[in-house]
Amino acid sequence: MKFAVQVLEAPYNNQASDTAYHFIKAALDKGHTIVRVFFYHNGVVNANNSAEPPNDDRNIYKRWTELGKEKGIDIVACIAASKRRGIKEGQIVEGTRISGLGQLADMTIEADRLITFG
Amino acid sequence: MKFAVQVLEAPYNNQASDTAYHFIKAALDKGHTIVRVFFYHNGVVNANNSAEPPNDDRNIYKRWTELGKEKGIDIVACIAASKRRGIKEGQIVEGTRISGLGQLADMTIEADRLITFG
Amino acid sequence: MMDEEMEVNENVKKVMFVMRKAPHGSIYSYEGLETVLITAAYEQDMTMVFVGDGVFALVKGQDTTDIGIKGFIKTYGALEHYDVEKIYVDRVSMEERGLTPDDFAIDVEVKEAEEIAALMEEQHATIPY
Amino acid sequence: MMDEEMEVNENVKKVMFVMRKAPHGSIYSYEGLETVLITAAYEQDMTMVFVGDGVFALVKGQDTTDIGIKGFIKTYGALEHYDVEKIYVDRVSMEERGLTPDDFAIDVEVKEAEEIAALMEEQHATIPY
Amino acid sequence: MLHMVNKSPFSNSALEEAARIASKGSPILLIEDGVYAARAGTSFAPKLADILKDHPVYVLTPDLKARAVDKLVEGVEQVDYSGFVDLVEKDKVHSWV
Amino acid sequence: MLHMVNKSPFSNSALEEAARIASKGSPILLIEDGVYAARAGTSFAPKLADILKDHPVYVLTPDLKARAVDKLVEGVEQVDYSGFVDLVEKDKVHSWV
Repeated sequence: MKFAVQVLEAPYNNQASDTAYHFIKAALDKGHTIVRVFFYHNGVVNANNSAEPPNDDRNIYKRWTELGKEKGIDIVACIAASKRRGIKEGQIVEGTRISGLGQLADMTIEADRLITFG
Repeated sequence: MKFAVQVLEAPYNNQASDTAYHFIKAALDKGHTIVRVFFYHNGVVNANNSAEPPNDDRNIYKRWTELGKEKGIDIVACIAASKRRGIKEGQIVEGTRISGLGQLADMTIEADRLITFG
Repeated sequence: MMDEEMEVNENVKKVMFVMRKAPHGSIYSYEGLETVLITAAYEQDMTMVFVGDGVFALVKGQDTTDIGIKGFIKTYGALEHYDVEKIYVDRVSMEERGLTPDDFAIDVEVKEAEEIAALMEEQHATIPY
Repeated sequence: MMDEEMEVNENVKKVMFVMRKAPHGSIYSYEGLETVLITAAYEQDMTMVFVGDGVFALVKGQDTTDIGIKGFIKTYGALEHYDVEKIYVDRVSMEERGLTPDDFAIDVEVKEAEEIAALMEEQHATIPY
Repeated sequence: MLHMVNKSPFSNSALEEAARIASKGSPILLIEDGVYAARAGTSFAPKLADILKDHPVYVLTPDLKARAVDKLVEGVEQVDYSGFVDLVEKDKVHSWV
Repeated sequence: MLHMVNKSPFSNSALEEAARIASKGSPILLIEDGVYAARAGTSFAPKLADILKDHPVYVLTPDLKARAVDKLVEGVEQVDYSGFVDLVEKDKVHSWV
C-alpha cells in the first residue's frame, strides 16, 4: 500500500519525528511504499543540516538521510515554512529537498493513506 | 527595575516571540532594564540568520537585531538546545550570541523579575 | 471530450482539512489555510471543517494591528473563488465558545458531530491543522 | 572568612522550577532538567515542584528502548548529589493520575496546592518547563 | 505573584491548574490564546466567574482585539503592553506555559 | 476511520474531541503522551471506559513502556509499530494533533 507521511513538529522538541521514523521503518519492513515524507510547520527543522545532536542520543537527521538516500524515499521540507524558520537550500540534510506545498497536495492525492505526526 | 526574559518557542510558529518583543519594548519605554533575553527549547530558532520571512509580514529576526545591536540588550540562544536544532555560530542573527545554560541561571539570579514566554 | 471529463472527475479525490487550532497564538491555523489554497489548484473535492478552538479562526472583527501580526481573516472570504465551498463548523464546538453563525466572517454550514464523522469516513484523506 | 561566608549566604536566591510537562512526548521535561543541573552549580536555594503532567516524569520503570529516545529517569536520582533536595509533588496532580509516592523513582514530598502557592510566593524567580 | 496563562482554556488545562495552585488574591493575566477564557457567554465563562471570586483577572487588550473577543466576563480588567509591564513590576510572575 | 491521539488527556482536549466526533465503532489509537489515557486508576480512566463502549481502543506498546504505564483500563489492546502499520493499512487515519 502507498503511504504518505506528514511531520509537523521539530525533531527532539517533540516525539513526532521519532514516531514517524519508526512507523516508516515498520511500513517498509512490511513491503509498503512511502510516497513521500513532507515536513511542515516547525517540522521543517528536520531538514536542517547544521545540527549536532548529543553523541549519546539518537541522530534524527541521519535517519532522514538513511531513508532519503539509502531507501530512496522522497523527503520534502515546505519552502514557505522553511523560509520563516531559516531552513534553506544548501544547508539541508542529505537525502531531503525543499519544495512547495504542492508536494503535500500531490502526495495526499497519490497515496492510499496520509498519516500526520504532530 | 531589571527584567530577564526567556523565550521557549520558535518565531512565527508561536506568538511567544511577538509578545516578548512587545513586552520588552514597553519595558524599555518605561525606563526598565533588560538584563538578558534567553532562547531555550525551540526558542533558539529565533537566532537563526538564514530565515526569509514573507515581505508582507513582520520580521521577527530583525527585531532581535534591533534590540541586540541598537538597544544593546544581551540576547543569548542556549548552545545545547541550538545544537539539537541546527542553530550554530556563524549562522546567527546579528545582535544575538550562542552560550551555555549558565547564562539563564545567571540572569535569573541577577534580575528582579524573570518572565517566560512560551 | 465527454469521456475525458468523466475520467478527470473519476480521479477527483475527496480531501478534508480539519482545523482545530485558534488563530495567532500559533501558526497552525494560518499555515493550514495556505495548504488549503494550494491544494485548491489541484481541483480536488475539498472540505474544511472547523472543530474545537478552530472555530475561533472564523470570528469576524479580528484586528491584529496591535500584536503586529499579519491577520488572515479576509483570506477565508477568498475561499469561494478557489472553489472551496464546503465549509463546515461543528455545532458543539461553536456553542461551547458562545458563538453563532452570525459571529463568523463567512457563511458556514453548522454540522452535528455525526454528520462530520460521516463526512470524514467518505474522504480519501483528512489533514489536521 | 566567616564574614565572607555570611555574605555569600545572603546572596543566595530562591529559584523554583515548575515542571508541568510529561516526558518523551516533548523535550520540555528533559531540557528543563538540564537547566536544573546547570543552575545547581550556582549554589542557589533550589526547589523543584511537579504539577499536572509533570508528575509523570518521575514514574519509575520507564524504559525508552523501543521508542529509541534517551531516557533520563536515572538523572533524577543524581539530583541529591547536586544538592537539589527540595523536590515536591502536587498531591491533586498525583492522585488524579492514579499515582502514589511508591510509584516514583526518587523520594519526594507530597504537597498541597496551598503549600506550593506559599513556596512560589517566597521565590526570587520561578521557571516553568 | 502574578500568574500568566497563554493557552485556550477549551483545549488546554493551564488556566485551571494555575487557578487551582495560585494563592488566594493573587492576580491572573490572560495573554495570547489565553484571552478566550475571558469571553462572556462561553461554557468556560462560569468557571472564570468562579476564578474571579478569588483572583483579580486581567486580559491583554491587543490579544483581545486580535481575536475579536468583544464581550468579557464581568469583572475582568484590560491592560495594554504598558499595563502588562506594570503588573510584572508590581509582583513576581509565573508563566503557566 | 482510525482516530489517532498523541496528547495527554489530562492537559489537552484532543482525545475528548476525537471521541466525540468519531463515528461509533471506529477505532482509536493512543500514541506518545496519548497513552496516559489508557492508564488504569486515574481520574480519566472512567472516561476511557465510556469511550471503550463505542470504540475499540489501541495503545502503542513502545510508548507505554517508555512511560511505565503498566496498568491498563480493561479492554484496551496493545500494538507495536508493526501493528500500528496494520491498523493504518486497514482503514484511513486521522491525527488529532
